[in-house]
Amino acid sequence: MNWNSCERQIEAIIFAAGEPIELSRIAQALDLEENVVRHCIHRIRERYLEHQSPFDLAILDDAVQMCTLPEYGDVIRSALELRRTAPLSQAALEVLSVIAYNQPVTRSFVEQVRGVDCSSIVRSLVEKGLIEEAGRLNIPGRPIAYRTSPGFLRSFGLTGLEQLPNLPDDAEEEDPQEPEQLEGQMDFFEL
Amino acid sequence: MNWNSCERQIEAIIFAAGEPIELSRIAQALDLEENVVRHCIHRIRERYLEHQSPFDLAILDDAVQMCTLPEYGDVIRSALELRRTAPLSQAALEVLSVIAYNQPVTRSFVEQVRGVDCSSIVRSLVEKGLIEEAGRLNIPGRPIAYRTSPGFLRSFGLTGLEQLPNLPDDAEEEDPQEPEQLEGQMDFFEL
Amino acid sequence: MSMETLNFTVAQYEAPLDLILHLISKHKLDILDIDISSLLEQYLETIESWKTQNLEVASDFLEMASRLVYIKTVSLLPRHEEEHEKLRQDLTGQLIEYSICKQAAKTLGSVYIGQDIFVREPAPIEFDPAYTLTHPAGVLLAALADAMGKGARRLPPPREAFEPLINRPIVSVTAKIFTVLRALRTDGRVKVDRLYRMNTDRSGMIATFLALLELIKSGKVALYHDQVELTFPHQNLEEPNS
Repeated sequence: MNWNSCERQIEAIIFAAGEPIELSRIAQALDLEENVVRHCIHRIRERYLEHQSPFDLAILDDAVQMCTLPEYGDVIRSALELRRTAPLSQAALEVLSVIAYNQPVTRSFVEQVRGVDCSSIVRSLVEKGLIEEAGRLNIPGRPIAYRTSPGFLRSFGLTGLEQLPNLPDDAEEEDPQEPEQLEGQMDFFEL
Repeated sequence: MNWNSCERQIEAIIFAAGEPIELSRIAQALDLEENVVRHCIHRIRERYLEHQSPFDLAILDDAVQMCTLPEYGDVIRSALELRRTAPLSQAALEVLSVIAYNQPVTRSFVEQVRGVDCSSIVRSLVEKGLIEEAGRLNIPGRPIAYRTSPGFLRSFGLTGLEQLPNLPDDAEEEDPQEPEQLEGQMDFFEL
Repeated sequence: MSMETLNFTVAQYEAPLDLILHLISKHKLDILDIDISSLLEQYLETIESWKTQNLEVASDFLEMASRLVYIKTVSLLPRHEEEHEKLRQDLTGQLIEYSICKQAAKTLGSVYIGQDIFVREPAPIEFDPAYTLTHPAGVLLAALADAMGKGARRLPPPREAFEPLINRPIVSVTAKIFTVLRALRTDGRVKVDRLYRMNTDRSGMIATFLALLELIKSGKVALYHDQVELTFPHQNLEEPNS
């Protein structure tokens, strides 16, 4: 294996690791001496510098991590922040509304209503500060219950949950064909 | 800002984003035309190729993501002590292709084509990040529609859906014996 | 035979359609003009052989067997050529569609590189992930309606929604028979239209229709005046008032 090919492989490993990775692990995977790995990393850093690459390899103790140079911090932050402010997807809105109108509810309640896995959506709504954990329900498995947060009220211009738009249930009571939905809900709580 | 400096900043943003990032957001953050961003990405990729870099920028529709080249898969796996993931099963590939070629489609459309229940496969494809929810179809029941995700494009080495391999039915369309399939599909959407 | 080989045998076929495609190519049947009798024979033989090997036969495969039996039965009935042809064409269409799906899966599978490409996690940049956009609260209600499938309330609901209820008689046909007879006793003759209009929902209409069929078949009532009016049979002889 020549120097170049070693360097490429080391670069690929450090990139994919994301987190700092021990030089010993890289050495083992490539069947190289740790010193050789260290030397390759040195060469890669020189090349980055020479090519004015925005990347660098940061050596921390016996581990190495790929990162961007500090001067790119601002431009990265502004691009990624823009990315974070994407509007809620239809799926996220649905999960949010099921939680808002039924809180506190478990994730599996939401999944039962929507008929699909909602774990990643629930996670991202928690991250966005739109919902929060509300303890655990006292039913088998003690699942986490979720409720909307103050951030939710802010985003939808409400001062309290009582301001949520009314469900059109008055109109529905006259229609004897519609009780299915409510039954399904009760079944769930009676589980 | 000169070309070089643009390229470095774009590289830094794409690297830090990790996930696919829309070209429009990069353009907005750098106050550039989207076309300029596209051109820079093209130049970066050429440079990677020329320098035999282990990296590539995967174009996924209107987004871009930094990734390693497939030939580094084995060495990365061994350094990160990752098991080789099981290849997609025949069933998963079938579901994926029905979705890829007909998107957005509901689960029941997929089940109609395959003649068997596909709920667990659909769920696992969502978990693997190969498909995602695409809102609801405007047909009775308002079922959830699915589409392929940017991860799908990346995993199959495509830059957009227009690159999907041609299906044999393109050739058969001249055959008057074949309208069943189209009829079946329309029936479904007209339900 | 070891367990592994056994499992392999069944896993060979993703679905009943897959097995049929296999049988069609193995026995050189014409997919555009399927000989249902021989296909059924091959199909049942395969299932039997699985059973003798103590393999679990998934219900999907049994369902397909009964479908094939049904198509064959229809073919034996006199004056059912059209229906038979339709059933056969449906099957052909489905098979062609599925074989295209299989081919697409194979093509896609051959270019799959997902397991060899690595990306990295987003850089852990410290910024407030809190959601900052604002929306009118009304979108929540619309989203809730979608989540609960209520957006479609005026349209027929999806079949799954009613699965728990499907075995519950919604409107009894017997009750409708009484309703029809009562209306006839009161008025002597009744427009069929009016009987339908007495219902507000589909299941009521269907029950009324079934009740009418039942009554007409047993000769208790008769259709009259171009089949738009219903009377008791003896009234057939009388002239209408007009």
